[in-house]
Amino acid sequence: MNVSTILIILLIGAFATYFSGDKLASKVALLFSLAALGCSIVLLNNYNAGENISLINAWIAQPKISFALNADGLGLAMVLLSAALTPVIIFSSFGNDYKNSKAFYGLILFMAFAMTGTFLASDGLLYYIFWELALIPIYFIALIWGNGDAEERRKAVVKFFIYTLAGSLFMLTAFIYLSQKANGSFLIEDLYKVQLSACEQFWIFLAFFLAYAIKIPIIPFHTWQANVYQKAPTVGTMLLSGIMLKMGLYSVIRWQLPIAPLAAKEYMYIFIALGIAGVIYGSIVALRQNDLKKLLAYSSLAHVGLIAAGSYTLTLDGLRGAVLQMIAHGFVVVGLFFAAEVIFRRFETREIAQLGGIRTQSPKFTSMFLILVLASVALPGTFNFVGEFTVLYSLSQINIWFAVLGGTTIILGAYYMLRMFQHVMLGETNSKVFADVTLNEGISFAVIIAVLLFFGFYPKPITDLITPSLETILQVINKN
Amino acid sequence: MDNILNQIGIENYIFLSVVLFCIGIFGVLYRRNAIIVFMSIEIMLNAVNLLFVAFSTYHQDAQGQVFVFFSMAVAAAEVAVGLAILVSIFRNLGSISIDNLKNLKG
Amino acid sequence: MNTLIAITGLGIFCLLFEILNFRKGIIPFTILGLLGVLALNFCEFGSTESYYNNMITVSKFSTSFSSLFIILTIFLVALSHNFYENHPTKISDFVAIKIFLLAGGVAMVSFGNLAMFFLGIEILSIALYVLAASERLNLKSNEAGMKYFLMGSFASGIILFGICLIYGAMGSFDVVEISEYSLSAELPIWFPIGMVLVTIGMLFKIAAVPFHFWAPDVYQGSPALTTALMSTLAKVVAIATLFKLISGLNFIPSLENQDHLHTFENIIVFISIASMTVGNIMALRQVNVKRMLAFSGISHAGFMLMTFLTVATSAGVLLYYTAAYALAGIAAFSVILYVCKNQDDEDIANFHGLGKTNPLLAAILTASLLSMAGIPIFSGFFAKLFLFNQTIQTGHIALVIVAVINSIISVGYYFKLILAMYSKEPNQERTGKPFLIYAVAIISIALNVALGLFPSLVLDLLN
Amino acid sequence: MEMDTNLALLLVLTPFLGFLINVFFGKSLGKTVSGAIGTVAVAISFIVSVLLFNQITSTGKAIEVTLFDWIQISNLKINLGFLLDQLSVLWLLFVTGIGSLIHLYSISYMHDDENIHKFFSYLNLFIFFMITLVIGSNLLVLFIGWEGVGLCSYLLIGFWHKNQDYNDAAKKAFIMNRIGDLGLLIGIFLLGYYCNTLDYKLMYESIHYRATLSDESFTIIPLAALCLFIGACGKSAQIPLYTWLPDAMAGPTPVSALIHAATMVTAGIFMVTRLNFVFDLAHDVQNVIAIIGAITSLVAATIGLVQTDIKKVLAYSTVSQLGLMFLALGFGAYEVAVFHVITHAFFKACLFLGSGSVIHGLHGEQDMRKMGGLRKAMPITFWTMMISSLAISGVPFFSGFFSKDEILMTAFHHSIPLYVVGSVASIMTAFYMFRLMFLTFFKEFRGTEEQKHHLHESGSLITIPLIILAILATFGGLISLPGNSWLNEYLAPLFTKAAGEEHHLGTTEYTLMGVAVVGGLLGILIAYIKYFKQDNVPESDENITGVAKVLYNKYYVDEAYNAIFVQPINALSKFFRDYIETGLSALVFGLGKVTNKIAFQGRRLQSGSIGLYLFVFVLGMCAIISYIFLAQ
Repeated sequence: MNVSTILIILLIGAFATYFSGDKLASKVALLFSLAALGCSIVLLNNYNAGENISLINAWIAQPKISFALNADGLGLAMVLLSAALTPVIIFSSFGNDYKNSKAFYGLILFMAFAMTGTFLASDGLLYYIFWELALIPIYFIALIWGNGDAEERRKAVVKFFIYTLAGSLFMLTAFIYLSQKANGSFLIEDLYKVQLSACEQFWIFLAFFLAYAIKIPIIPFHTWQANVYQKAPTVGTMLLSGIMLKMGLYSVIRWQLPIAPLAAKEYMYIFIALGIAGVIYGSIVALRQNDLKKLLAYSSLAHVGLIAAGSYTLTLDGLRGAVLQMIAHGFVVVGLFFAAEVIFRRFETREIAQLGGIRTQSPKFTSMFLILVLASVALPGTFNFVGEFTVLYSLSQINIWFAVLGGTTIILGAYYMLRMFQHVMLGETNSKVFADVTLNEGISFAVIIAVLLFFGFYPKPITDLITPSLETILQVINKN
Repeated sequence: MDNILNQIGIENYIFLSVVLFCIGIFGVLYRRNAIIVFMSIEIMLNAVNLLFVAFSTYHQDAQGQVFVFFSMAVAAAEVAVGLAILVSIFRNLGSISIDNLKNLKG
Repeated sequence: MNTLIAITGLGIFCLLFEILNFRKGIIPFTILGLLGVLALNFCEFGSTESYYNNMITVSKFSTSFSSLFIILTIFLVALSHNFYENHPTKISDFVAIKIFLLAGGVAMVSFGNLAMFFLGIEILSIALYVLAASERLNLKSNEAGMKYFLMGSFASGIILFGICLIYGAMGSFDVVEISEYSLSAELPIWFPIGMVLVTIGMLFKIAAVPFHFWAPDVYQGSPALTTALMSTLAKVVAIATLFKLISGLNFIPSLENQDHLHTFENIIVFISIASMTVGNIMALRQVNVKRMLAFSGISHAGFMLMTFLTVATSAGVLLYYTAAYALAGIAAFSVILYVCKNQDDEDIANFHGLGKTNPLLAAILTASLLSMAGIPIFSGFFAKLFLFNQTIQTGHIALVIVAVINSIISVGYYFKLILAMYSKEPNQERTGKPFLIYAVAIISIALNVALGLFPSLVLDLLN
Repeated sequence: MEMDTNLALLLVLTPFLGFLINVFFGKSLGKTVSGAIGTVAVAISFIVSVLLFNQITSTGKAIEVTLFDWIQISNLKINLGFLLDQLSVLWLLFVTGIGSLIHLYSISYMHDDENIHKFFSYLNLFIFFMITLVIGSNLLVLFIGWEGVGLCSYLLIGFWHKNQDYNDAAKKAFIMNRIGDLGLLIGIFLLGYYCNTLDYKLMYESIHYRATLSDESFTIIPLAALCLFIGACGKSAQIPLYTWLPDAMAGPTPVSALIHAATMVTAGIFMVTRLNFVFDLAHDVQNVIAIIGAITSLVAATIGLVQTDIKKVLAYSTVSQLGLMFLALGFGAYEVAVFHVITHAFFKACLFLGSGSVIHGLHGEQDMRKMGGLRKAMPITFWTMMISSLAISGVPFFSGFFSKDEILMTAFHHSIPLYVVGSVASIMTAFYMFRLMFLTFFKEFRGTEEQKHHLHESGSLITIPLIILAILATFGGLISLPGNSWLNEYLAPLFTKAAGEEHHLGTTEYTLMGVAVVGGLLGILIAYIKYFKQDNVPESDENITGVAKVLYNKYYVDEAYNAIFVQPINALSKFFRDYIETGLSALVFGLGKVTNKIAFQGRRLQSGSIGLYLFVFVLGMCAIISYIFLAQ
């Protein structure tokens, strides 16, 4: 049994869901996503037991493209993230009924398939294919099941698609160029081995950066984000912010840095600065957002900025912190968007101005929402603190001012999050009735919160999982 | 028999046919009456035919002259189709000026 | 050779069927016949022999491309059943013409002598003139036919002149002999000029900038089926022929001897860049789908031209690219045929809400557009990939980057159609599920995806 | 060791357990029960602390407990562990002790609130975090507690969440604390960078090792100290981060007593004391601390002079007392600061609870102008508060006298100006405390008739804690009598330099004491004259004028902060949202628009005229051919 099993399950699941009809679709999708989760956990055990769970088959002879899936700790961690979030996301959507839901859930599973593939692929081209494949489902999910004015949505989504595609096509060019250097092979090992001149590395690095900066997004390439998050159905937003962003960040660590280490070292400061600029900029913009989802979008812009900065430090702490924070952020952001959805289900609006006074109506929901808010402002004891602390620490080792500026996130973050919380939840009882959270909703929240708190106090398992592979990557980076 | 090209150099033939060819091209460019455009195209083809013959004599090789027959036949076929189209246009439009064919554009 | 004969025979049979008043059978019979021919052609694969002292030479190149042509023709014939439902008297003629057109195409890729090459072109072109103008009473169709005819025959004139100059330079029409002479050190200037003239003529046929102006008008004006044929079969034939011409006559080496290779390459680079850019940008603002696809075809011509920078090695890539492109095109056009059956034009508005009324067709059209846009896993992506790979090997990175930017632009208009299908409300109810159209659409897109999953199948044919 | 671990866990987890129980079952358990549970939970930890205290005092060596690795960072390993030594146990004693008293008090005080179970769960959570903060064995565990108590104060200030002003106050408190926390975090980074550890003991060793080397990287230490101090400012409400504390009075009075007077606000002092070995190496920073402390105490006192809200007065007095403590810290007299922390905890808690009792008696009236003559109505409250006021004013032989006196003495030995400032502050303290007493308890009642009608002494659950605290406030000073101080010896192992050797009692000391006493009495006298003899009552807000107005409006600091920080950031945010964001996306869309424009123009070229087409055709042909010829 090797990692391809997960992919197969998800792919079959996607089709099974589509053919199971609108009635069953959601259940079937949930079933398969859980199966994938179980499978990935089993694989994790096998991996820890030292079994070889990766797979490599020749696919195309000339140029040498192989169907190579390699699961090291890092890859597995990300796979687990997406495998764990997918069921939560699907389950969280049980509250709303989507028209033509068979296609909807099918697409979700297909997207999960593509994203998992991206995390596993260890052949440049295979990776690129998965990378692009992930884009198509979310495009349709946002386009067809999205909300808000149709014309606006169309514009936003098309912009998103073309923009991201533009970025990744340059990455493709870079890959082709690299494969020339690696005499025709796209295998990651061969690409790691390639010796490039500083100039070449610079351009390759830039091409990759374009793709990732748009996907992550790092400012000033983030303009697609807020609109798409707002327009997409919440499930789509969760997929985007919870997992898809992480594709970009993961790729930075897996592909960009090791392939162009010289450039990475040369221009480290610039890219760290960009990331931190994102932190501050995102936080400040978030202060004055009236739409709940938009606010969360900008907060996520801030967080990923910090993660990116962490990974560009090229230190073990930086990378480790980045990965931890990726996972933590994945969970917390899904939780927050779900909270927004829960409110939307009851009040039919996300305008912060029209909300408020929910606490008196549903203390349960308030507490859960509050915990998520606190997690996202990285209160110690939550998983996010572990990640954020590690990243900030690594930044402080590069230059204390990075830590200071990046650290403003704990002030500004608290500012906009609490401000949002106050105006959404607190205050005089709202005139509209807020039905208490249903069991399903409660479960989704509970799972997310449990994860956040558990790893907040005991992140060791994940750290132990990812550290070795990060160390190997660092060796590649520092080889010359 | 002695080669006619000994009196008049091959170059002259080439120039002649090139000139003819260009006349044909200019005809196509400047005339608006479809029939005349056809004829200009015919001039072009015939210029080429002339050159074929010249070359075939020059190379002492019959292939060129054979080719001329091909091209003539093809030209005939072409013109036949062309005229057919022209007729139907005339039926629909009542004119054969190619200036009227500007409905498809943009 | 047998292929060619068989095809011609098939055409004649079609005509006979009309006389024998056996219309019903024509389409099935032709399809079966073509399948037979396909089989025959496969048998010839690998054998390299020449007939009628080198009038026709069968090679891997010719057979593989002819198979592609035959497959495309099968699809087109299948589509024509539904297309000519309303005026059955035409079926036999038009099917027959298509078959002859195919014959012309096969002749073009397997010529061993410039005469054959010229005949092939003319057979193809004349057939196309007829098809373009085939809707007698429709002025658009007439205009399309006329435009195509005038410019086409003009181009033929150029080609003929080119051939003539080549003959003058080499004193022979035989490809083998010419290719031998062309390697000799001293060449009269006429040879390159002749070659260039022929090339220009062919560039016209594949609608490369600046010889592309006819394409949008003709595509738009001619009947949809003919447009399908032009944008798939005709284009593929033309590009393949040009490739064979340039590689077959050792044009590149001869230029190298005279060290004018860079001149030629610059021209190719320029034309291919111009074609992509003009094609894509012009396509952005089109509302008529056929016209849009015409421009996209122009841009694809630009992509295909990139193979001419590495003539020696890129035959396989060209085959793959053309196959991917043509299959996607067939799929797309079969949907267009279905949607615009009884519409007076092919405006994008006709596609509104197709995703709701006919999800399958919508999905197929989407897939084919994605393939043209070069999104994985469709073969269009791999086609572009291999193309870029080839081109980067020769160090034309700038060209590749331009190509990349163009693919980004192209997404713009491909997605306009997808948006129309999925995010607009249906403005008409679409009844009936014509079997053949569905079949063609499904099979062609399936082949397209299959090519994507197993590119080696086609790619290695010619390596 | 096993035993210790269990004890420590018991100590930490009982409040947490109480929290969980109250969160999940509180509502069903009913008000009294949930209150009882909360109280018992804390009481248990108090008992445990007493046990631990005995153990420490007997063995004299610290108890270390390590649970498990928490965060791994390459060069420093951070585990979740506890360090129970003299300092932390001392803190535990009064945190849990006062904590349990206040829990007891709250049962009756909050009885009418329907969310009382929430209240107790929050209080328990606070105690849990406070304990974590105190007994953490490394800076990061301290940080957990540090932020945790901040969270609890946020929750409790905004306990009456329907009132957005209270929520604003809560938010303000949290964010201001966060500013400090960033400083603390940076300090942690710097120390981690310097010592490669965050564990107190290891840090101590490595710093002393590195200090001997005295390499240039030593300059990090002062920087780190400064950052840590910023953290302390946030938590302990020092200038410039003090403005949240007065607003924090929005919370229920027991909260003000427990969190915003007795325990949480002393976390800063705890942290500085804990890291004394860092601060000892950074003398400039110590001076800064001293100066900030002095100024804070003075400023706060001046503001306190004119406040009319009874809790606000106490709040500012708290700030000013904290200032005095930092004054002591600045001089490296940690044990003195600790001493004052403890005594202050006693009498300030008592005062707050007393004021709470008053407010309770007046059904939520907090304005002293509407009080008066409560002496007869609520005698216990009066006497306890009187004792505490005497204590805080430094009247001899009450606890406050000793502690404050020691601070001033230390100040005198180090810098006269700061000594003066401190003394002035304490004189003012005496004044406004007795102003409070006179306005509240003497003369006749100034409130409404029906309030007067309901005047009554609070129930025993309220008065008992008051009495206990009053007793403590009286005799608390005994733990560190000048000359032979039990406290100093107890704490001695923590500090590098031997504690308290400066002031063996001499003439100067006695004169200083005298001065302090006179000062205190002077303050009381002025208050007596102004508010008893001439019985003026502060005017209503609108006709306050001149200096008084400035003081009454707290020097307009809040307004200033608002104008300098909050408004600009919001403006910036608006600017970013409205211009930068739209601009950027316009840029991206612009690319598309431009291409579309080109396309639109391009369509003109496709004019449909065959002539043009052929012309371009020929043109292209000629171009190519001529290019070839040129290339020849």
